[in-house]
Amino acid sequence: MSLIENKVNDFVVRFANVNGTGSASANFLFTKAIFRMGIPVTPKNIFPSNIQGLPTWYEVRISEKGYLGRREGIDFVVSVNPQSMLNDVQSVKAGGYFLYDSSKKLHDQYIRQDINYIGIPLMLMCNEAYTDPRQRQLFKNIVYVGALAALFEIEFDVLEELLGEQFKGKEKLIPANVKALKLGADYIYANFKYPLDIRVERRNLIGNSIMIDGNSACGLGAVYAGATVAAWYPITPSTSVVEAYNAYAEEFRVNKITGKKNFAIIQAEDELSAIGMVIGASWNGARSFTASSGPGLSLMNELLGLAYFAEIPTVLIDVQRTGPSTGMPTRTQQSDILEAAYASHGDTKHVLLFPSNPKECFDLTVDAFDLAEYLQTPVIMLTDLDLGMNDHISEPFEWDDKREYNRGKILDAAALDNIVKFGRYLDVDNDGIAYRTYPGTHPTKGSFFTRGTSRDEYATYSEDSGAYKRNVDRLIKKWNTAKDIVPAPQVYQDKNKSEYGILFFGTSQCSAEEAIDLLNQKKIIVDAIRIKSFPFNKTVQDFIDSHEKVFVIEQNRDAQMKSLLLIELVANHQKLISVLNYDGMPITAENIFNQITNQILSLKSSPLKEEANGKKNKQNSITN
Amino acid sequence: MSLIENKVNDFVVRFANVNGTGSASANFLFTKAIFRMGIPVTPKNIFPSNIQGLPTWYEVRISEKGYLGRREGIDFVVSVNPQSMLNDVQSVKAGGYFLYDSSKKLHDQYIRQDINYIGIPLMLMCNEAYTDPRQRQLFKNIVYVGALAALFEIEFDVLEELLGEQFKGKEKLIPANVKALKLGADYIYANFKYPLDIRVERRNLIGNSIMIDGNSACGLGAVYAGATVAAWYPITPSTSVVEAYNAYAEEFRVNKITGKKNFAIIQAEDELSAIGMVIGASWNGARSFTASSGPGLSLMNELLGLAYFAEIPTVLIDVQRTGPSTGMPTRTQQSDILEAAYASHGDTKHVLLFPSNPKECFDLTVDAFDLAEYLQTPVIMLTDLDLGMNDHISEPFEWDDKREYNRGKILDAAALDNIVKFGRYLDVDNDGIAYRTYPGTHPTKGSFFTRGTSRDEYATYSEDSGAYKRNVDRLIKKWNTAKDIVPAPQVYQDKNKSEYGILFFGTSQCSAEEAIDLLNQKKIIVDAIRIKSFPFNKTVQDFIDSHEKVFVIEQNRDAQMKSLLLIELVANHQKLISVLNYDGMPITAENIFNQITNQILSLKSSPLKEEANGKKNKQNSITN
Amino acid sequence: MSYTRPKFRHPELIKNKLGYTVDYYEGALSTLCAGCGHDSISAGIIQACYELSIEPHRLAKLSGIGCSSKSPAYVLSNSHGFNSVHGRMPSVATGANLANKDLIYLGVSGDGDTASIGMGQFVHVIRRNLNMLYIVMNNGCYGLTKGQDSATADQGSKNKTGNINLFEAIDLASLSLELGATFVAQSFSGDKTQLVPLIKAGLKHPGFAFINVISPCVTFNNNVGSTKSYDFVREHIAATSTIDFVPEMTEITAKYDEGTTKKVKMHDGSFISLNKLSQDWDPLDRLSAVTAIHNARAKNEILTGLLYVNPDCNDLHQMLRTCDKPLNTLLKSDLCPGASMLNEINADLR
Amino acid sequence: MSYTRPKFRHPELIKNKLGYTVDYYEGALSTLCAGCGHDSISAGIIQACYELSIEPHRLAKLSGIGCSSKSPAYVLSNSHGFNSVHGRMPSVATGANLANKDLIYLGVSGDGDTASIGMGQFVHVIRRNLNMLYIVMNNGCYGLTKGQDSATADQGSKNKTGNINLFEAIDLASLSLELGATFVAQSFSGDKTQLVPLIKAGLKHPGFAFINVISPCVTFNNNVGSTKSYDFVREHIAATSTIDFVPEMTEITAKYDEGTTKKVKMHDGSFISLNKLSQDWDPLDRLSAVTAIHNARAKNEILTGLLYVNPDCNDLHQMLRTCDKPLNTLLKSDLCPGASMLNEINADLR
Ligand SMILES: Cc1ncc(C[n+]2csc(CCOP(=O)(O)OP(=O)(O)O)c2C)c(N)n1
Ligand SMILES: Cc1ncc(C[n+]2csc(CCOP(=O)(O)OP(=O)(O)O)c2C)c(N)n1
Ligand code: SF4
Ligand code: SF4
Ligand SMILES: [Mg+2]
Ligand SMILES: [Mg+2]
Repeated sequence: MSLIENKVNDFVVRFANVNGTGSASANFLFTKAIFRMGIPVTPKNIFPSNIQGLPTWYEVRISEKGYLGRREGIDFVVSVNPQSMLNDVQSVKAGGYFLYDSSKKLHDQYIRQDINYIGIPLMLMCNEAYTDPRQRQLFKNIVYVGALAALFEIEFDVLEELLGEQFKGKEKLIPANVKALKLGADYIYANFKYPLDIRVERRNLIGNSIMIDGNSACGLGAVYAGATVAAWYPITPSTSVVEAYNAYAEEFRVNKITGKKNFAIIQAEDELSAIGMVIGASWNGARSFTASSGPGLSLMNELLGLAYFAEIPTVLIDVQRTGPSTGMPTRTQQSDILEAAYASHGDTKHVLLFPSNPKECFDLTVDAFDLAEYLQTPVIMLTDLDLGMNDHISEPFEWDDKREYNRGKILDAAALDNIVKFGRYLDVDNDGIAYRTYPGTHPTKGSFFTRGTSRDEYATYSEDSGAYKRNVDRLIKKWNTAKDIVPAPQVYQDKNKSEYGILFFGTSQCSAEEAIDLLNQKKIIVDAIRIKSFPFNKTVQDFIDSHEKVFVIEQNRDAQMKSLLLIELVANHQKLISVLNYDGMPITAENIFNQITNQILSLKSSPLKEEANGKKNKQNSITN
Repeated sequence: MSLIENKVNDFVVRFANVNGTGSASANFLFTKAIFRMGIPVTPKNIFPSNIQGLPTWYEVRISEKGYLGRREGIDFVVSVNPQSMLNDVQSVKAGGYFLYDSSKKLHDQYIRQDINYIGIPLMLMCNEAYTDPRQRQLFKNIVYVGALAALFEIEFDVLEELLGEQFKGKEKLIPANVKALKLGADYIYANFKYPLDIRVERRNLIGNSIMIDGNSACGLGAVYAGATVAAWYPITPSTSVVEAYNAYAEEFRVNKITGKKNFAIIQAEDELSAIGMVIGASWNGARSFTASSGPGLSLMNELLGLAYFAEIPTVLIDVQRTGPSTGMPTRTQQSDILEAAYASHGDTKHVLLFPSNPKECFDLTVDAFDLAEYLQTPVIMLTDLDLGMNDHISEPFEWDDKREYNRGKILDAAALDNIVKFGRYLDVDNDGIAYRTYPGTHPTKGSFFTRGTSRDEYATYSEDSGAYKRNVDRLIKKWNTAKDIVPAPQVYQDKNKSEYGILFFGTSQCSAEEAIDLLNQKKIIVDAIRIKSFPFNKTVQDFIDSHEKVFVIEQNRDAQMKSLLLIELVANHQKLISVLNYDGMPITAENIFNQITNQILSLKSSPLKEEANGKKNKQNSITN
Repeated sequence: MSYTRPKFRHPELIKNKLGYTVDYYEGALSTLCAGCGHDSISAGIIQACYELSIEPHRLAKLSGIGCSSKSPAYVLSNSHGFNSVHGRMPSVATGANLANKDLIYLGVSGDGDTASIGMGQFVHVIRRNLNMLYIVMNNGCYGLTKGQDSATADQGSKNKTGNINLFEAIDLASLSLELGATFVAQSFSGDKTQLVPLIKAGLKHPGFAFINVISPCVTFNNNVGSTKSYDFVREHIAATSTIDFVPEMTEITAKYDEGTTKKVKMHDGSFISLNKLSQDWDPLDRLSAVTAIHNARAKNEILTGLLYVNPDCNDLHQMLRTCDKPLNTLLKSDLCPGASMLNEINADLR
Repeated sequence: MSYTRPKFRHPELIKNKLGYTVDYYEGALSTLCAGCGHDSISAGIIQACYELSIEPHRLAKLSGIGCSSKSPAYVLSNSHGFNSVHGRMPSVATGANLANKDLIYLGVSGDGDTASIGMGQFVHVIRRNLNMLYIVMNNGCYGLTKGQDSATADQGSKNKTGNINLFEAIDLASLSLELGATFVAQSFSGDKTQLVPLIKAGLKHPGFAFINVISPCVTFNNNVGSTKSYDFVREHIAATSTIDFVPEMTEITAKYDEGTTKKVKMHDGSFISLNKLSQDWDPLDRLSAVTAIHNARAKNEILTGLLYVNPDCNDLHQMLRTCDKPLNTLLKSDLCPGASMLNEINADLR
């Protein structure tokens, strides 16, 4: 009775679990097996702000075409959470499948005529097979993976190989797991038609890609970048950044003989303290960073202003979540952009970086340190929960051993000896960036007083209007210097092909790229640009100038990136049309496609009213 | 040898004093006397971030035409500070006057050929006339006021009257003061030609105006608004807001018999705590407020986001100073606009108010409470050091006894009894504003859980995407409701007269109005609008739409108000041209005039390149 | 020993003075982990409010952020609640209390919420002697962010991930004593017998009442090696005395015999009765309480019970001399000086 | 009594071990009010650094915001300084120290900067036993914002505007003891004889050294009725002992006779010598110090001197086991695992 066709390597499975019941590793096993079979796959964790007992979902999209954004429309639900079962049943597409624990009979309310039911007595099977209650609970998860393997034709060898890797050193745990897999598969073989129409087939589409979450990539990047001081305060979804840094540093930075560490991590008492420590360490010549999320960013405002004005390199990784306030702390959003860009009172502007995938998390983390030290200013990396906490397929990490750390303009003792008078805020090179010294460098030269108050070129306290103005004008010169230094955007075409452009950044990448294909299928051609940094390179202005309409895709309510474009570039509401998603779930290609086609339709339907229409669109984007 | 002509009631006097030597009251005596003579006058304090011993200036502008902004070009310097004397001599206009203490001979370096010197042996005179060292010090200041009275023809009766008022209750101090005045005057009579060409003449130009600083007006406004809980943390230049509130409340709100108080003031341990207390008190049904400046605003970011999302009325008076960071804490600026408008992470927007004078400080403070309670959201009043800490001539305060406090949509016990199910976040009236209840209202109805996390219409915790989106969309609806409720801008003309408009707000008012006259004199006609609030009323859009070019005058580097206009209205860089001043000194009419005429010239000189020019202008505004 | 226990076991049978059974004091269903100490404390709060016949709507519940800070939602659904932001409950409670002195204020916090990010506000709310009961559900870790050590974790204590804490613990009870708290108690989530009367006494205390409750986190910090696990705490607990809270106008029964019992009279006529006091320690003397804690710590013991109380203190409203009516009930007529006064003010400014 | 005085009186004549005279240790001209206690403390810092023969550029000066926090600019102009933001010096100092364990860290703060806005960071820098000397210039008020009471103002103390402080003071010395500070001293800006050796000992202490210095604000809090005025402090001061700091390798002279003298040996071989100890108090025992402060407070006395020291403590670097080289000197070769390792990592992620 399936209504779904041609579903080889192209479907979505959703696991409905209970928080804290150990389903995560079973679900990852499922995903990783598909990855190993050379098939593009994306998992997304949808979990509550809670530790145990509440519903949690794990959504896996398998896509032959390599579409790695979220997709609506669930083909297959694995339901092991009675609490959410009613919703879970509803979430299955017509013609899709619903796998449930048939140890108890399914209540009528869960019965839909338009979907297929696959009942497996998970509980009974496990009770029979295992005696330890914890095992009974845990292996239910492995049993359903076994069942899925049978249904989707996941290669058993691959699953076994993965278990072997997982339990390296604890090999005696392997047989029980394999047994559970087999239990599940055998039940399918015995009771159901298999494989299903939706199933997987080995491919070679992964190349040398890796699978990792963005936060781990940031942590690893910080190790490679030579960061030695990390100060942080736990907050979802950023916590695993410093945890990963810690794990990698423990691996690579501990003297095997003495046990001494080439790094220091402090769990601060709060985010004000964390950023203060970063500023202190950076001032003193160590590469230092912190990671946080929205509430932490808000608390850092004052100290970010200090770092801006006192010109201290400061690296902050903000893993965004759904705001405002505590909002939905376990959901994703791109809504700290405006705050990050202009954090703190007074006239301030900060360098931002927008990674889209784990490889970029790694690369831009390394770049963040170079930029912060070269520009002597805060650099805020804006990633998000989706990127940070979900596993993603990514190009492998790369490192050029010839790459040196760019520590910026620093005068050592020898250099100081060659200078008549050191001026900490003298714009010697006419790029807005002055030379700094580390404390302790020279007995009589190069010492100066760092402060958040105005001063002259020689770091002498001053309330003189002229000195103040020269200083803040130099900061703008530095800002302009930054425009040519920050990572350039990715432009998708050598030459424009359309009057329409789309502009996106961060975790909208996958869905935006898929949407471009969907649009193409409807004969709508669009050019595309992906922004990686702020301030904007000239390329961004060129892209806007060379298109009639630019759709700006972002995952927030208030069109924050568009706001930055409006402020910092020459653009306007008529030209920039927002495509927004802000309900906490990652944006989908279909959503982008629909919004863009609707906009284009409405533009086309009243070509003479374009100007007025532009205004109307803008009003929409403001009022939505 | 005077080069200055026609200077009756039109000149600037600058007093150069030492911080902490008691010059303030003498200088104020001088200003107030001119005010009493019916002549428009503005004083500005230019003081260091220090308590004692550093240079401080007091600049008084006297203007028959009622121009009450700062003016460059000092006609007369009273120099009693050796430390700054070299600068002070330089600051006199050619043809101007330099009054100094001639107890010691003036060193050659202070001699200019193009100015007039008035040496008075202040120290010697006081040493002779008084024995107490403190008196010798203090009366020097009164002696120079006496001398100025003779030179400028300030009415002696007025000075004596003012002394009488000042020493009400301590009348025996009066004769010594009068004596000092006379000493100064007599010395002039005996040794110099008097009066000078620059002098005052009684007028009747003040009407029933009052003279007061903006912070006191805010404090008084809070008393009239019925605020009962003030929580604050000291910071220049906001400190005197709560001090004034305290003084007025002690006067009007203390039970004469019991000594008990109808108000509570807490000096909090920091700004996070201060705003937290305001939120707690407002949640519990008291009108409550805090006052702070930039660094405090930065620290309040997280809690402002809570207030926005949890929908708690929150009144914050931000008396802006020169940023970023500690910046120049005793200088003025309008540079917290962007931060205030979008304070906190996530999608947030806050209501802002921009008073221009003490009367508006009073009125808008009262309005702030009505707005905050009606809209259930933070309202941030953005005043600045210039307005807050300087005395200004202002329309008198007004209060309509029929005015009721608008406490917003609140359900009391009776109302709750009539409701089937109370939904704290139900948009009953379709204006985005839901009904709230105070704690303790009803035994079984109306209680709810306030939180910064997402929830449904019945205040039940929810991580449902739909519930989240409905909620934040309602907040935007509320935002749109606010647009019609917030104070409307002042539009200066019934009908447009020009293709040019100028737009300004806050303490740029006086200089902007004067600049309009200067432009008129050059036959440049401009229309004008003064913004009083954010979100912008429709009027602002209309003003922009109906002009070719709009000059946006602001006192910050980054064109922050223009940024808000670009984001929230339909406008663009070609149309909005920034006129900026950000060196910490109040903007002058001449500065505005020059910037505007230069811009107009450059527009006119290349009419064909207007578009390109617009771009260039915009680049300027970005890079300046 | 406590007279609360029987009631607690069959709460639904008996109505309190207001005619409510204990379930009337319940809140939403807890979403905490099964076995979490915090839930036991919530049960203690419910029980105490029931026994004191508090009208739920006359009590306001406030908290910060954390598993512990969620728990106000799980008690007293007829009370207004405010789950604010991390570490800032004290300031929000202070504002609330200033607005309406007539409600009862219950603040719930965690050790992360109080001893780390909230330390400044904690110190200052104590200093202001705000009339509230402040309960820390102290599990030595950050439950909600998955088990990192908190500042109350003991030096050398091991958490679930095997991490050994390097730093000395902040002892919240002795810290609050040092800061002049006027009511300081310590207890254990597993000891409802002791906890319920402490909560009752704390709610009745006319100033700042602090109860530090050791509350094991079963998920992240209940392992061997943790000094905040159920087992460790049970082994190392040392009760100062058994405590009863006797409401106002309750007849004094024979069992409070003098000598082994200390009675602390509260301002409303109720009293706290403490049995089996240790020799060298007087709960009315701050220094003796400080010394007792220090000595217990040296012996690796966790001292529980009512450690210190000053029943005759002035709360913030008394210090500020605010009027008798709650500030939030004052009307324009009480507050606004009116037009003619404004004209006088204008006149003075000319 | 102190051997420092003669040197202090004619500092310009004598060169220290490095060959510098005392003026080499001076900073910019002070802009504080004439007579401000803070300037005397600055003079004490200059003197102590001079006497210890510290190389100025090997010392980093850090502060928050306030009159007190300005004063690092007025000492040691060859040292790097960092005037950060209000209340956050401890975190900035922590970061700085982590980056380079080889410098000496001097933090200067005010009572507002520390006991109000900075309380959280103060508590936690103590807990981490950061190797630094932390001086609070304590005037009981906010000098720079014109004299509001601070949290260290005593209850009932009157400031210049006549305001009577309502709240109990936070006693920073006893608070830091409670929090486990490993070196706690208290002094008076007017007593350079005592202050200079305390600063020297604090600079040499291998962990967190705290000195609370009462430092009258002549402009706003030196009036009759203030308990932080010069007169009041002089009258109520009670010195625990006279103190000398004897640098490493200095020959021990006869005057340190046993019995009335306690010698505390520091890790580098230098020692602190304390004369005339009070009977019931041992500066090596925390509880005894706590009790001594409590008792003095009860007698309305301000106890000065070295109150407590634990010379054998582990500082933050020791607890964290950081490497011997300062972290800021490590090179890419020390830090970067390199390309081939990255390939292995990639392989593990497939
Ligand atoms: C400003 C801010 N920083 C960090 C967090 C993340 N966070 C949520 S709860 C928590 C700690 C909770 O620990 P505790 O107060 O001990 O409560 P528990 O969960 O252990 O009961 C943290 C760090 C946050 N919500 N806000
Ligand atoms: C965030 C912030 N809030 C407030 C201020 C204003 N402020 C400057 S100094 C100061 C208090 C200083 O008091 P204290 O630390 O005791 O130093 P003192 O001037 O008394 O030496 C305050 C509140 C500020 N600079 N930053
Ligand atoms: S994680 Fe720990 S503190 Fe949080 S609910 Fe679970 S057991 Fe309780
Ligand atoms: S105001 Fe007080 S603390 Fe500040 S410099 Fe003057 S005397 Fe010192
Ligand atoms: Mg905890
Ligand atoms: Mg102070």
